[in-house]
Amino acid sequence: MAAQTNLWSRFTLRLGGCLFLWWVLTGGNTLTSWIIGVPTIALALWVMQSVPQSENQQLSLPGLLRFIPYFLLQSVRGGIDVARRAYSPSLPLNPDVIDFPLSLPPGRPRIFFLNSVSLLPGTLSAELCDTILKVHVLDRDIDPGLNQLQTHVARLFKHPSGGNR
Amino acid sequence: MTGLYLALALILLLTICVGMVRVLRGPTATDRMLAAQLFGTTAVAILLLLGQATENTAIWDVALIFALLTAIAAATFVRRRDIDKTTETEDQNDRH
Amino acid sequence: MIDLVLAFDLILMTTLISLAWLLLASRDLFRAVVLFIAFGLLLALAWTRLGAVDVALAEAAIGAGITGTLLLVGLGKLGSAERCRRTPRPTTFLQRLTPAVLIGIIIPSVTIILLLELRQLQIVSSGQQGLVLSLLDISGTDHPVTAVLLNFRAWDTLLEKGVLLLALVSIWSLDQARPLFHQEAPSPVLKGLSQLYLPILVIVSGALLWQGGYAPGGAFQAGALLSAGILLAILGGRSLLPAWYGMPLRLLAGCGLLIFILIAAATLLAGNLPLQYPQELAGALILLIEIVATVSIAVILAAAVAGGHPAEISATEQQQPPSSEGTS
Amino acid sequence: MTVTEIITTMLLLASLPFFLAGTLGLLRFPDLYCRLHALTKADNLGLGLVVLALIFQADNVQQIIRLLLTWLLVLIAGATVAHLIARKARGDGHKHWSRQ
Repeated sequence: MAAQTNLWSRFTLRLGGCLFLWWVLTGGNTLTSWIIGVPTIALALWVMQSVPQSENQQLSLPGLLRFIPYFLLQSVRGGIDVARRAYSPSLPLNPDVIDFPLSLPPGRPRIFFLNSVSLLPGTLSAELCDTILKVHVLDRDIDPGLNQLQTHVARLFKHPSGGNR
Repeated sequence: MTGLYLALALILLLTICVGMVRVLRGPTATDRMLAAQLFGTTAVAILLLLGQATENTAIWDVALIFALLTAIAAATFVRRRDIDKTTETEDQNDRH
Repeated sequence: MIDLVLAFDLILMTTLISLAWLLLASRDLFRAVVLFIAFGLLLALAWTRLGAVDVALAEAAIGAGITGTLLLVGLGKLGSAERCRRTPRPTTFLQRLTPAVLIGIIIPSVTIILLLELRQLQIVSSGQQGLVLSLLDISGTDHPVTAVLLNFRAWDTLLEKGVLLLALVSIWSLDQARPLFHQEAPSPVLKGLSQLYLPILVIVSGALLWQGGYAPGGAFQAGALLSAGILLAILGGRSLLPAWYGMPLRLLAGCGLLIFILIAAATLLAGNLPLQYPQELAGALILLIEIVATVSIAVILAAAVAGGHPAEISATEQQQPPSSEGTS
Repeated sequence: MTVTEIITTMLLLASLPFFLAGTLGLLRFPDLYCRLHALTKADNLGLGLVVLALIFQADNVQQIIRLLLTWLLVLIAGATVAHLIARKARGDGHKHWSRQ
């Protein structure tokens, strides 16, 4: 029963997303635009349908609201940091590759984490070996703050490791 | 305002030209590929600015397409069958 | 402000021509491919500067989505040819100087002279623009480019579909298709990207198709984008169903031309010239052709990247365990 | 000049150093991994500022969402490609550059 409602809520969410995107792109104000719109959205839903749904990780809204400002601030810091290094005549780089143990489950949370790591100051997710993420850092003397990011992502995906902080 | 959009677009175009040095120099294939990736981001910015300057937001669609597709070439690059390894073995047979 | 536009165009033109020279003269084929990807990027910019957003959309979709993959996969097949670059020929100082002189001095100066000359020219006629705009009301569409492509000169577009199909038939007759990429599963990150972008690509492509009725867009742009979507799906680790390789694939590839011919025959039977639509049906017919053509173009372009006859893929995949690399 | 025009101007001017830094990093940084940092961070921030600047000039909500969507897609594609290239480089045995 619960799985059934879950399936429906996911379908509604996806349909809503598709309709929203169609409206953004076409204006959606003319009735005739749905002649192409309906088959297009059907195709998009079919494409999403064939994605294996073993993972069931929904986003939490409060988690998202806390993540966005954190992410924006960090990416500004990341941009300024790398720009400062590029401009500085002495090229202040002290790169290294560090190991970071992941506590996030595989699937969407992990992908989300890997991509976020590359956008934060001084870090680049270089390779994933099982549950160890090899991170290339620009400066080995600076704490990259990956634990904080992992907590944020865990909270975003309602994973227990981020809940009690 | 239009002048500012165009001026910025012009400077961004120049950064692409300068960045071309990395494609030419390499040294490895991966370096060249990554430079092409950088051009994608810059081109999106140029297209957004041109669209705003000419008040023709159809140009933004071109930017959107670039945003959707820039990853494809790089993904092909990392996933293609490794030519260097296959040619290494072929090479011993048909060396002329 | 005019000067800014002029400077932008000048730099764009100079870079395009220099890039064209560099990539043609490049002895390293991989370098040439990357230069060609950059060339496509700048070409799309050039089309927008020329006011041809329709062409820019097509160039962006083809250049960024398909050409790169097509050339990189093709490069893999040219294995031994690519080895040539590793035996460098001794070059004299003069030989090394020539490209530098060409790119640094001759190309820019010729471009500047040409551009200055062009600015002196008066535009005498705007071509058929007035005629097209005056007939737009009866064309069944609100976008002049679409009106020309699918009504006034629909014959050209019919033949273009024929050319595309012919190209695919030639590719199929040359070789058998081999698996494009490594058999091993792609990185989860790439898989995630593919899953996220695929539905968006589908919807953007549909929106472009719809936009063709009143703004830049249309079947070719939508089809090219959709075929890039197919490539992204394959890159993300999905395999196409072997059941589709036979008749369904042929039908999908041929349906664009087929619908055109059927409509031409129908109009002929109705007593009109071929492809001379009845005015009240023009809009519906154009929409029908565009929808079918989009699917057909997407399938043809994606199949072209595979570089060979598809029926063979299923055969080789069945014969060999997926882990073996031994098709070549 | 209206307030929104001043904001747009400032944001556009602010984006410029990041685009320049991206190219500079591409040319100056000693190895592939460091260049990837420049690619993902500096240029994406530059594009983000351009998008933000244009949002202040947008006519309607759809335009704002289209701009944000474009930026988000570039952001995700950039991060993904950076990871893929770094992974491939490590697979090929590229050693990362270090001071020692």
